[in-house]
Amino acid sequence: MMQDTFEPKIIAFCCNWCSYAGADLAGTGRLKYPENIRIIRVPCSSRVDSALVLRAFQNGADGVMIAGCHPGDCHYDTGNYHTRKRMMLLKSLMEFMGLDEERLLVKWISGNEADRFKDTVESFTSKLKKMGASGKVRDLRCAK
Amino acid sequence: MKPVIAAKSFEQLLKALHQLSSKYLVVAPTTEDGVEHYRPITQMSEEQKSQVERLSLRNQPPLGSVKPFLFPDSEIYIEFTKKDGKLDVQTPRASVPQIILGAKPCDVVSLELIDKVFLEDPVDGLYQEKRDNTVLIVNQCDEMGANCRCDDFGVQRSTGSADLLMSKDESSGKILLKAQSEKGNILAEELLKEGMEENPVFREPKVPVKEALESEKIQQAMDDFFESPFWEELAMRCIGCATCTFYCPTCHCYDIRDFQRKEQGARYRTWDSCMFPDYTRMAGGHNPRPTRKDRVQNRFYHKLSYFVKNEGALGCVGCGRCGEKCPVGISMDTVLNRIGGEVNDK
Amino acid sequence: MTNNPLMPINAEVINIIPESNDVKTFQLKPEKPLDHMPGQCAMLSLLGVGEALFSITSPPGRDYLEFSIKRVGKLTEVLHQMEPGQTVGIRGPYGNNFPVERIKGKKLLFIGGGIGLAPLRSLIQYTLDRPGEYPEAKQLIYGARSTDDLIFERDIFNAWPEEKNFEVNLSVDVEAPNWDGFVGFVPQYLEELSPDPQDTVAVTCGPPIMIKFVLQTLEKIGFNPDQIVTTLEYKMKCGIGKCGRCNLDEFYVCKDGPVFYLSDLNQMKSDFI
Amino acid sequence: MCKITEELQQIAAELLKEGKVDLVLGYTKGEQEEQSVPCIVTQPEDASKLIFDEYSEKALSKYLLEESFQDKKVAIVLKGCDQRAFKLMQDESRLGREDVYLIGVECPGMKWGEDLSPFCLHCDYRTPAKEDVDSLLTGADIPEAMQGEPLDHEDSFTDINRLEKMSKEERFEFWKRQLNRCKRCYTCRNACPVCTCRVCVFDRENPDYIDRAKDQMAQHQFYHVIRAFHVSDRCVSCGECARVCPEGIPLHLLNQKLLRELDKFYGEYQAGIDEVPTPLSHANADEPDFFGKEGKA
Repeated sequence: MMQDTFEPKIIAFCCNWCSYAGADLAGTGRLKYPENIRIIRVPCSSRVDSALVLRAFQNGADGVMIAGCHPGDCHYDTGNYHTRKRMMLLKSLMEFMGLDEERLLVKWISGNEADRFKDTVESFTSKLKKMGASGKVRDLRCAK
Repeated sequence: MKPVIAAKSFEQLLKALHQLSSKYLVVAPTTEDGVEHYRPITQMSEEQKSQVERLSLRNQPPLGSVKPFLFPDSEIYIEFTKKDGKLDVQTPRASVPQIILGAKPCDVVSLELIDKVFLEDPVDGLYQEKRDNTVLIVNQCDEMGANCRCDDFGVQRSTGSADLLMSKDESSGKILLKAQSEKGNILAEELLKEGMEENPVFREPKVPVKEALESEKIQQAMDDFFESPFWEELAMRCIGCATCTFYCPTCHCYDIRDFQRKEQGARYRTWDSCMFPDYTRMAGGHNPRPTRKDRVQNRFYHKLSYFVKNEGALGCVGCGRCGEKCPVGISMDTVLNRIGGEVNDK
Repeated sequence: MTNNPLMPINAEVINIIPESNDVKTFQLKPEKPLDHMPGQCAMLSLLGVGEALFSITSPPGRDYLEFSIKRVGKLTEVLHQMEPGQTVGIRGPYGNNFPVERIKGKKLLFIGGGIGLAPLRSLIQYTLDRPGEYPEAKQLIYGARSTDDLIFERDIFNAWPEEKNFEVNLSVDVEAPNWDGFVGFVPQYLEELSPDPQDTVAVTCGPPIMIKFVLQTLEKIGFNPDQIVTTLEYKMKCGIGKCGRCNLDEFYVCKDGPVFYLSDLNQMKSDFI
Repeated sequence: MCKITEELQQIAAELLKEGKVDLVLGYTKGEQEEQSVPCIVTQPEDASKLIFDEYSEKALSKYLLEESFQDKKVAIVLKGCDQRAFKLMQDESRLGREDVYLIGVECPGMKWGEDLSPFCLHCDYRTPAKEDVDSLLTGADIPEAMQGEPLDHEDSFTDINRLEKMSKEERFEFWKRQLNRCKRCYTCRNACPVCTCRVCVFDRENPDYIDRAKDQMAQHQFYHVIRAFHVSDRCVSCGECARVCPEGIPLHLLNQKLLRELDKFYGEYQAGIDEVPTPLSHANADEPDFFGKEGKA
């Protein structure tokens, strides 16, 4: 695929209390961010486990983004501490298995950080554009 | 007169078969990370190719049997596209002719046992097509491997449906092939064109003959043994994995699944294992074989009793793979020794 | 592709009749006719969703096949959303059938529970269609969880009670307003009614737990195992005795069943329920 | 007969004779050479079947969760790693200590083919602590390689170092080749003494995320990542996953890699020795934040 025409698909799991609000604010503030992103609202970033991340890649995501509250701000006190622990492990396991761990992005974005949300999506999109399509984790059950 | 042909060396045979790989898928036993399987020779590294002779002529089957090439672990039989409410259904291409080099007598007999199930009316066309398209080059073992029990199951000399018999002449290093079927004849002709020569004699291996178990006796002993507390003990030891069934060359159970993403979809059948609880568990939650004892018993009874009643033969060829790979050391012997003992006690 | 017995043919959905909250009857017209006998089953499938075995609930000789299907899983969920004019995959018929010869001239007792009336209906209608061959008295004992769960209302309330020599007894598990029938479980009702076993054959189908107690009750009220016929339902994938999972001893329920005499089931080493 | 086997047979016979237990779960000689297999003894006279040697690898503790072991008084033979697994189940309230009679044994190190298992070379908990078991049998014949200090993690699991030095693409190819052989027989899951979920996510009724379709690489990755992850911090380093894999896939490398990472960032933790909670079942503010280098915007 030509690099300049490649539009990566990004699945973004956004925590209900901060990052989803941040994305919402970006929208109401008419901040323009790449259309590559599909947002899935989760009650807390710690809801996202390794299975969800892998399922997203299997089903065609080129990048997966997990956005939660800043450490210390979690609505449930410790949710995002779990997130960072698990996702660090998942990233190192992915790297150890030769998978592209840089396609998994974890970011803390609060409810008033519309700009940060926009910047994150923009830089992640352009990084994935440079990397090209992901092919290492793909569900090929009905691929021709 | 059955033609016998000879290759100067195993290397020459392998080269000749390589030449035919545009027409046939040629598979042979080799190792990968120390694990023995049949693999297409075109996909082998030089190191892997060097393993083929040893494993082909060895008196012991590789870990993986030839079954996956006739009854694949996964096989799509309907592909479809659903677009704008229109359904377009395709069936996948027909299978390609294939040569299996270095098949063992136990695996050949295991295919004959699967034939009894799949080729009985209604004939399983998916299997039949591959069976008709497969040329088996078989070498007879002249001794038994460490975990083999083929003598008990009477398969040591059984090479009935082998297309070509293979043996090595130790003095000259020649590899001799004797065709014994139409498919075998055709392949022998083709190999002659690839530089192999005609040979007047085929060296018959000296296969020791031992009296085999009588299937009806085993079946009767099994049936008498059904209520024994032995099964509960065995089930307590079994950890419920599917190793025994997935490496068994005679297991033929399968599952049928559908998958669809967006417009693309497929229906396929895949191996399944009677050791898994969800094998018999129904959508409503009812399970006619709810305990591990039921499942362990069913596996052994299927092989040693039901198969005899339905197909007239024991459903085991004594290849020893299940016992070799069982993480808790349960083998066919574990049961056979017990029912044998039980029968004698009476 | 060579002959693949797993390959379905198309069948058009010509009518869908809602039976209860979670049961609908589908009238299907296969592109090639499937000749079946009462008690036999067929595989219905939707590509991309799945395939499952259902008993044929219409008697032979109609120009359509009927399947009464309860919404319990992935496939049935999608089937329930279908509309007439759409297509499903079908293959079959599979299995043996009710012993229509052996029960000739006998009094017939049908005992059904919930969706278990579906296969019985095929046989009931078959015998009603042939009064000359099945002239003796017939009785149906049918129960469901609640009045809402009774299926084939047009048959059990209207058509069948009108038939000569056919007694219909209905029950529900829980009390309901305007219900003057029996309240309780089918085996209890059976015991209360205690039909005369003389020259009678009992045919039963229902959820496993009901079958278990119905069989006990039947024997208690004097039926011999060779007077009792039941149908079994196991998980099935191929329908032709090859995929392995539905065996009961050496018999495959899809091929050698689903209809068994209790006298035969009693011979089995494995528990059948 | 070695000392431990002798004492084990005595204890087992006594326990059964006195009716203190209904059965003794231990090892006996297998049908193959150099093989010991799990064994259940219910009669005192059968206690002589029991043995303990360097092939008694199978972790027995998980059997206790099986239905057929419920409502029975069980005596069980535990090596160090098995006792860790037992303790973990106990700490996680999966079973009660009082229902079981624990026979701890000093482990001489288990054989992997000709060699000693790398787990055993690294192990510093060969023998269960005296206070954790009801009887402790010592006096095993310890091979020379295991007599000194146990090897460092780096030195026993050298394959991890080797893989880490490879390029990402080489690593991907390595695991692709290995995992391609996986048949998903679930032997690794069923043999693992800390894989104890009541209903496994892979045993659900027809899940659409896992089956045995062609081109299953993604599903193999899915299964093995989740398996390694689910037991990562609870791994007792017994080595069963790698031993039982019929395809010889070095599954333990995934677990040990995760353990190494956990130890590096959150301090050393040994499941079944140290107190619960296990590292992944709690989290707090003081732990390193890998994803917030730029701080709040």
